[in-house]
Amino acid sequence: ELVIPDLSYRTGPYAAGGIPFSDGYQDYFTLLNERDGGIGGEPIRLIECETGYNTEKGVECYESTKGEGALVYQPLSTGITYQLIPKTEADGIPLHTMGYGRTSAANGAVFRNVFNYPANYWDGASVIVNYLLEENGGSLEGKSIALLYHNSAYGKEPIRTLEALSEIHGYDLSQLAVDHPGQEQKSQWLQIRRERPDYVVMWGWGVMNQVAVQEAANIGFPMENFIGNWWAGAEHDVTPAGAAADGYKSLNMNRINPDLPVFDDIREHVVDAGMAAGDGSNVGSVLYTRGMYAAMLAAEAIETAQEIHGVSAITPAMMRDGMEALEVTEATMEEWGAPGVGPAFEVTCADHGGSGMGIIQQWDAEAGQFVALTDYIESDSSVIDPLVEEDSMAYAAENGVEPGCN
Amino acid sequence: MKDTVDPYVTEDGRQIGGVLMEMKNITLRFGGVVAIKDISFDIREGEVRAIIGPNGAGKSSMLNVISGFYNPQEGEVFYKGEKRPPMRPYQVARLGIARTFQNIALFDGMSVLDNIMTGRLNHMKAGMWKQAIWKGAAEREETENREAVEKVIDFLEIQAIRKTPVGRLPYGLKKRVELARALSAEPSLLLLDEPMAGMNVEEKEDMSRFILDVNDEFGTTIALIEHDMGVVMDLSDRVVVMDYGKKIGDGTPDEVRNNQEVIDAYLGVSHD
Amino acid sequence: MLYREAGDFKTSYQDDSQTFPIKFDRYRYYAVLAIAFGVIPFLINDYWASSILVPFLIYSIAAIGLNILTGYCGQVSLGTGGFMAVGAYACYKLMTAFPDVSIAIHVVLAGGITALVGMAFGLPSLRIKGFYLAVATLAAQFFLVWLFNKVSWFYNYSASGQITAPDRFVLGYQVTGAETTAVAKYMICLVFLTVCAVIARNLTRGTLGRTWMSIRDMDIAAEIIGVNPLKAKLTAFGWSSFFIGIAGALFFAVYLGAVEVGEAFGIQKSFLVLFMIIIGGLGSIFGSFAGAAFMVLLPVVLKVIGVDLFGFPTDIVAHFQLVIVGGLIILFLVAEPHGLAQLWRVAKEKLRLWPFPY
Amino acid sequence: MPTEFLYGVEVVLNGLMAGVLYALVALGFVLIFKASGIFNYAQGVLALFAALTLVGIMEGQVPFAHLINAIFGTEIHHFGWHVPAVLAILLTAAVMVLLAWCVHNFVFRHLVGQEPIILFMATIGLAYFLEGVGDLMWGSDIKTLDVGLPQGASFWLEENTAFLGGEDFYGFFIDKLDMVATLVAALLVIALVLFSQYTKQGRAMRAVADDHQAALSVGISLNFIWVLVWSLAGFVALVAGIMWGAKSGVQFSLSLIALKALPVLMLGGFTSIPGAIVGGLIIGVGEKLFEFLIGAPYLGGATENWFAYVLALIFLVFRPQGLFGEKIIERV
Amino acid sequence: MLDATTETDTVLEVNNIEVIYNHVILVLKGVSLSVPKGGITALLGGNGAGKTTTLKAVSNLLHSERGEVTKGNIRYNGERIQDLGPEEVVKRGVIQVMEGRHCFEHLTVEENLLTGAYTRGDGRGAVSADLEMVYDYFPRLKERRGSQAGYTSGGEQQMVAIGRALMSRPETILLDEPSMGLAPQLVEQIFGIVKRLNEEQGVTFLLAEQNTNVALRFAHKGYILENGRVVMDGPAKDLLENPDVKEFYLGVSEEGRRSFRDVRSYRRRKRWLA
Ligand SMILES: Nc1ncnc2c1ncn2[C@@H]1O[C@H](COP(=O)(O)OP(=O)(O)OP(=O)(O)O)[C@@H](O)[C@H]1O
Ligand SMILES: Nc1ncnc2c1ncn2[C@@H]1O[C@H](COP(=O)(O)OP(=O)(O)OP(=O)(O)O)[C@@H](O)[C@H]1O
Ligand SMILES: [Mg+2]
Ligand SMILES: [Mg+2]
Repeated sequence: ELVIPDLSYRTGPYAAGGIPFSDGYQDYFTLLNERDGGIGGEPIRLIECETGYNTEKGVECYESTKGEGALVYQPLSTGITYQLIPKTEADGIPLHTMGYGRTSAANGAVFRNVFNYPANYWDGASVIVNYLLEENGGSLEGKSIALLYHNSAYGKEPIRTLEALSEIHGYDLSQLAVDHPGQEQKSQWLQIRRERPDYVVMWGWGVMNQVAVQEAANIGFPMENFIGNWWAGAEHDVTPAGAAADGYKSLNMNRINPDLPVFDDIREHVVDAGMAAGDGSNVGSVLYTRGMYAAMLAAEAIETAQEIHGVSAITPAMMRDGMEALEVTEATMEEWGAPGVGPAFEVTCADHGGSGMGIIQQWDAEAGQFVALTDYIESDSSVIDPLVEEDSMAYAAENGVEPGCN
Repeated sequence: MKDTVDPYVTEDGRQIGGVLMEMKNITLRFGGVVAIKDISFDIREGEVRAIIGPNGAGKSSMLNVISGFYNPQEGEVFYKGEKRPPMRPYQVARLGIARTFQNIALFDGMSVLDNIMTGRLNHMKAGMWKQAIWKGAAEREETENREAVEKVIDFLEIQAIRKTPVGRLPYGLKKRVELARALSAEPSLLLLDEPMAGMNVEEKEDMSRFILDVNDEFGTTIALIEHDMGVVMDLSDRVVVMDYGKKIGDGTPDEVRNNQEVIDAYLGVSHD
Repeated sequence: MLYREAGDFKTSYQDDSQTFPIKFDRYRYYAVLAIAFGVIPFLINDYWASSILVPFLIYSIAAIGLNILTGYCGQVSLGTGGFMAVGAYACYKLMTAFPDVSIAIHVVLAGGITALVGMAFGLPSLRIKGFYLAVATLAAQFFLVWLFNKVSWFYNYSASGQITAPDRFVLGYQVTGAETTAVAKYMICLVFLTVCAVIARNLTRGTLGRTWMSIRDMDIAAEIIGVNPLKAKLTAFGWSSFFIGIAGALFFAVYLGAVEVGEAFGIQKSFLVLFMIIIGGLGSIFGSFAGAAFMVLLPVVLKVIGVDLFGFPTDIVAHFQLVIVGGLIILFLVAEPHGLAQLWRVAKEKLRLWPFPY
Repeated sequence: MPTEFLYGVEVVLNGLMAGVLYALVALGFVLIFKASGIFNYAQGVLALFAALTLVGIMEGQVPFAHLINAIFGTEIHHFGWHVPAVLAILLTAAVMVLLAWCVHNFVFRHLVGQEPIILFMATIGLAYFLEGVGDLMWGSDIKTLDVGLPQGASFWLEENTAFLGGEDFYGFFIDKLDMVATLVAALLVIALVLFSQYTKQGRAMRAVADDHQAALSVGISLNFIWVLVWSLAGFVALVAGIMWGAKSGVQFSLSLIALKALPVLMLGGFTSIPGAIVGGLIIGVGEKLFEFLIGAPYLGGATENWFAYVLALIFLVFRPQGLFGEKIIERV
Repeated sequence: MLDATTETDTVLEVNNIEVIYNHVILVLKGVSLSVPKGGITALLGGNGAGKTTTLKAVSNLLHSERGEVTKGNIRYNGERIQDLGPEEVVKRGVIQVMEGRHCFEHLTVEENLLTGAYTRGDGRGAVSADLEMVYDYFPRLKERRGSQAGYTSGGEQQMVAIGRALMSRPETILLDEPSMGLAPQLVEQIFGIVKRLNEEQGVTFLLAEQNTNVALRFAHKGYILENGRVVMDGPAKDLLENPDVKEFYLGVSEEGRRSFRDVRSYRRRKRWLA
């Protein structure tokens, strides 16, 4: 039996994002159970635990499920991640924080049990800048970028990277903080209207995203110059603004394609069988796809672990090994029934961070879906790697971790 | 009044001393309302001084001026021969002036005992840290003061309700607890605002007894507002009569009783 | 007569003013202490420590703190979260600045710093009363959270803005950091709670407590009787914040280990602690415990019943949890507005009279 | 004219509009506080609930669909009809009245005469309860609310003021939705003031606020008055829910707007209906201007949350009952 | 006006009621009263005897104080009223003037009076006529009609409370300690008004009072309550003559009124408490 806890949040201020992700995560495992009888013949047991995006509840969920033999945690909240990093290190259970959490955990030599592939926030920021470079013929000299961010640890993540990059590429960076929850952004948008930056980059979450898109439309900011990060680029972020949101762009770590073959399988084996975690209406949406992608990566890691250790009922420690040896290629994704859903990448002990690539997608209001604009764009590792190194070493020093791979 | 400051002994043998408190030309206004208009009077050590007058005359306001709750716009207050600067009420309390209230102002959430113990606040000196540790200084002090309070409790015959929350007490007992609270401060001047309102004769007699005993045994000076003329006439040494903020009479009960202005404004019929 | 008071005579005022004047209560109190110190440490595991006991102990401290301010002194505060944050950040700064000093001292100092901050924010209480004050304390809540978020000095310029508790030891046992055992966490919180509760009890039964209560019940009368309102309110704010600061420090260092201010010490926390004292009973130390226990246990119990027992989908359970918690709060208030402590008191009163109805 | 100044003016204008939106929420608080001394923390959730219900009705959603499906294994979600906005608003108003009745009869009726803090607590309980019920009933995903209110900048204004600042100035920006909100709020306030000052029910409402017992003793039916004010507050919440919901979609965070209304209340006074508006305007302008002049340039921004409270706090120190609040009668 | 000697209809009947507060505190231990129509009935007794509780039981205001009638019944004009809401009781013509005035502090004097007319449905004209009538009885109120009741003096507040009750055009007024804290002249005046209302408009009064002297002078019938029980009742005249009443409630002994100064020399106990 393979125990997979799902720390979801279907209530509270971020429920709209939590529901599709969790649905996708669960439905894929259910699919594996229903269609393939589990992984490597071993059935999967899902334990859902509601966190409400609340750190303390997250800890409670962790404590109550870890005893069941949980293989990997996907806490889906930066706050909970920070709680769990030391705990999972101590308990030897791997933690997968996909595109969130502690960015410098990409350094597997320090964070042995934490994985944040396929990309992290700093990658994300860099991908956006690279995309803009491309748009502007390779130079951002004299351009101005405003960063609109959620005034929290999460929102502040890209600042360092963007600052470092601004020195290289010569753009002007201005920062606009929005306090939680972010219902009122008049000041910020008046300022944007006044300063007329060429681009607005948004690190938002929850209601902040919807309001920002609405306000951008209100002041007539060109949507195609407004780019959100991957937690600010789901359907529910743009639909409240209606047609005005057309053209809004966002980063993504995986590709949206409603026609992936795996969706047909899910509809057939899971949704129609009445086994879906949600009502099935989310299948194919941005966050559903991401949740499913996360599940695919986990399943793949399980398989890898099973191969390495030669047993089907793996332990968390084996799971860790599987994750560290994970290799995702176009062919693997084909196998999942999700060709091209993510970048191809390899995990190593030194690098838990994946390829660091991302795509830019754009909202098509009429069709009601996000459309990929680009292929996977690389991030600027010359800038990011030193940052990761610096931060992770600081952590290692503070917590007496001896960095190294064995 | 100025010339009669010599101490004297009353008929029933109580010692009346010099002027303890003197109010000079007090005027108090609330916006447009003039609650007290240029009133002067004094209170002598050891006497029972009554303030009477129709409702709204400004009696309670006068007590409030004495206890520092209102600061008069004009006039001066002399206490123990010295001019008293404008003070916060708690500073006034430290001068040894305690009082009861017209609309009972007990601390409803506390027991009778605790209520009375609050009266001894200014006698308790143990610092915060000592209290936090409790054992030692704080405990000793608590016990000492508790003894003092128990004396008052015995004196006012409220032993039985010591631990009851005051909220549940009937009106008359509340008044008594209020008196106990004031007494436990061992004040030199005690201000009573209608201590007997809402009591029947029996209870008024009890209350009178307490007031007289306090006055007698501890030599506490008492200023008293009361509407029951019987009580006022029987208990007080001198009476001030107020009407619409003005003073219309001042003197011994007999003098006041026969003052025509007082009869018209307040008594209605002459009481005997 | 299951519960006896008669025949339990006191011969001195000292005896009379002790915490548990009735023998039966006193024994029960010793029994609870014995179990807490002597039995639970041997039974505890990670789950019980992290999900129930440690939060319960820490919240009890916070609830005692808030109860001093709100329950005893009558000043409703919604700034608890902010003050807990002060405790947490003070502790963090102290821990990192003076790594050689014992964390126990840091926690106490953190409480002291919080007390100062609390007193500063308590100043307006001299003029502002009731709900106006409650809302005004939100200024503290929002300002403090903003401050800790904004000024990177507070989180030692860490990139993430999170603060993480380094490993620290007390008497050779690790009490913070990932490797801390459940027992160590539990014990350090228990010790702090016990001390705090005793101090709180001492303060509230003596002069200071009466001063506070008099301000609560009728501030004007209190002032006329000789209570200096500024001093009374500031001491209440100070002591209350002291306990809350300690709770915040433990919450960060021992319980969570890492926090981000907005998430861990947001306004929800302020409400949660307020909940505890009201459900438990305003102006009652016992009530603080009861309320904390109730609010910590209830969600867990509901979750266990809903998800594990009946197997409902977690979101439905979570929604029902809201409905039930809300409903229970209302039900409780309707049944006994003065909290669990009062319920307990009435029960005792009935027991005392039992089997006679009145 | 210097453009910097014009931007300042623009900020003020927008602050005024934002203030009106805050005031809309604050109004609901005031109504209930005035009539029952209840500090209704649930006002924000009430707005959320109203907006959810409105959307649910408009879209023909089946209430409790998720729950029903989970229990009976069915797959029902929609009735398959769409209700026109006006009708849906009326229906929602009716639901709010029903809710008011329930709230009173199941909760506050049993808490008559309790201390304010207990009542406050009960409203927090109510907030949880309603939040849970709202989620169970309509689901916790984000919903789009479109009752046909205009949105976006008023281009007319923008074009006609553009000449003021020459090259650099686009003209004043004002959101049309905000203008509508202002109008609606003004009407609401006038109606409510007239109601409370000049009608028998209004007078009874104020009497109840002063002294429950005495109100009972003269035969005022507390039940009726309280159901009335809760209904009114529910209606105000519905209006607030529509305005805010149109901006950000209908979702949980809508309930947090209560927090924006609190400093407004403090400033305006808990008991004054005009105070809610004036307080709202002051807070709106104050926080926007502070962010514009000091917050963003010097303090790193996001000062709005606390600034409103600090402003209100400073204000209160000088006027403890708020700008228009009833004077606190202190007598012994 | 009622002649104390003639038998008249009983309008309000209280039969053997028990009242418990907070589920534990038993306050009334079987109180029975019968209040004759058109009369003034005085309810006398010391502090905490249960007078207020009795009145509140009748007007059904106990509920909001966490008190309840657990035994016995209360009938008004033969109808059982203890299960009605307080406003229903008011509609039936029974209104209570509460102890301690209970004015609406933030309302003006006039608004206070107008709230009294809340239950009436007979139009503005009638209400303003009654307002004039109240001002007629209490000219002082007319002077202060515009000021907030919270700032009026105790006597004025008492007048407001009574005036407010009158505005509901009651048949029966339950008056709780109207004389408390009032100047002698005003007490006379208020009792004078009570008498006038009783005589001119036939209003029935049930009057809880400490001031036995005045109460019995104006009342037709009296009940004496001690410790939650009726210990004595009868026509007011008889009570006035009763030596115990004289001794304990009027403060007169054989030699005339005792001086309050003399009380220190003796303490007596009531015979029925022995
Ligand atoms: N805080 C205040 N603000 C405004 N007016 C006040 C205030 N306190 C008292 N007054 C007014 O001052 C006048 C005198 O009031 P005060 O309470 O002193 O009367 P009193 O003589 O004690 O009457 P009573 O016998 O009824 O208690 C009254 O008209 C009252 O309305
Ligand atoms: N809300 C309450 N809760 C508990 N006990 C109460 C409550 N109200 C009154 N009592 C108790 O009931 C008893 C009778 O009170 P009540 O007020 O009826 O007396 P009363 O005769 O009106 O006295 P007074 O002349 O002082 O007004 C008192 O002992 C009082 O302590
Ligand atoms: Mg007075
Ligand atoms: Mg009474």
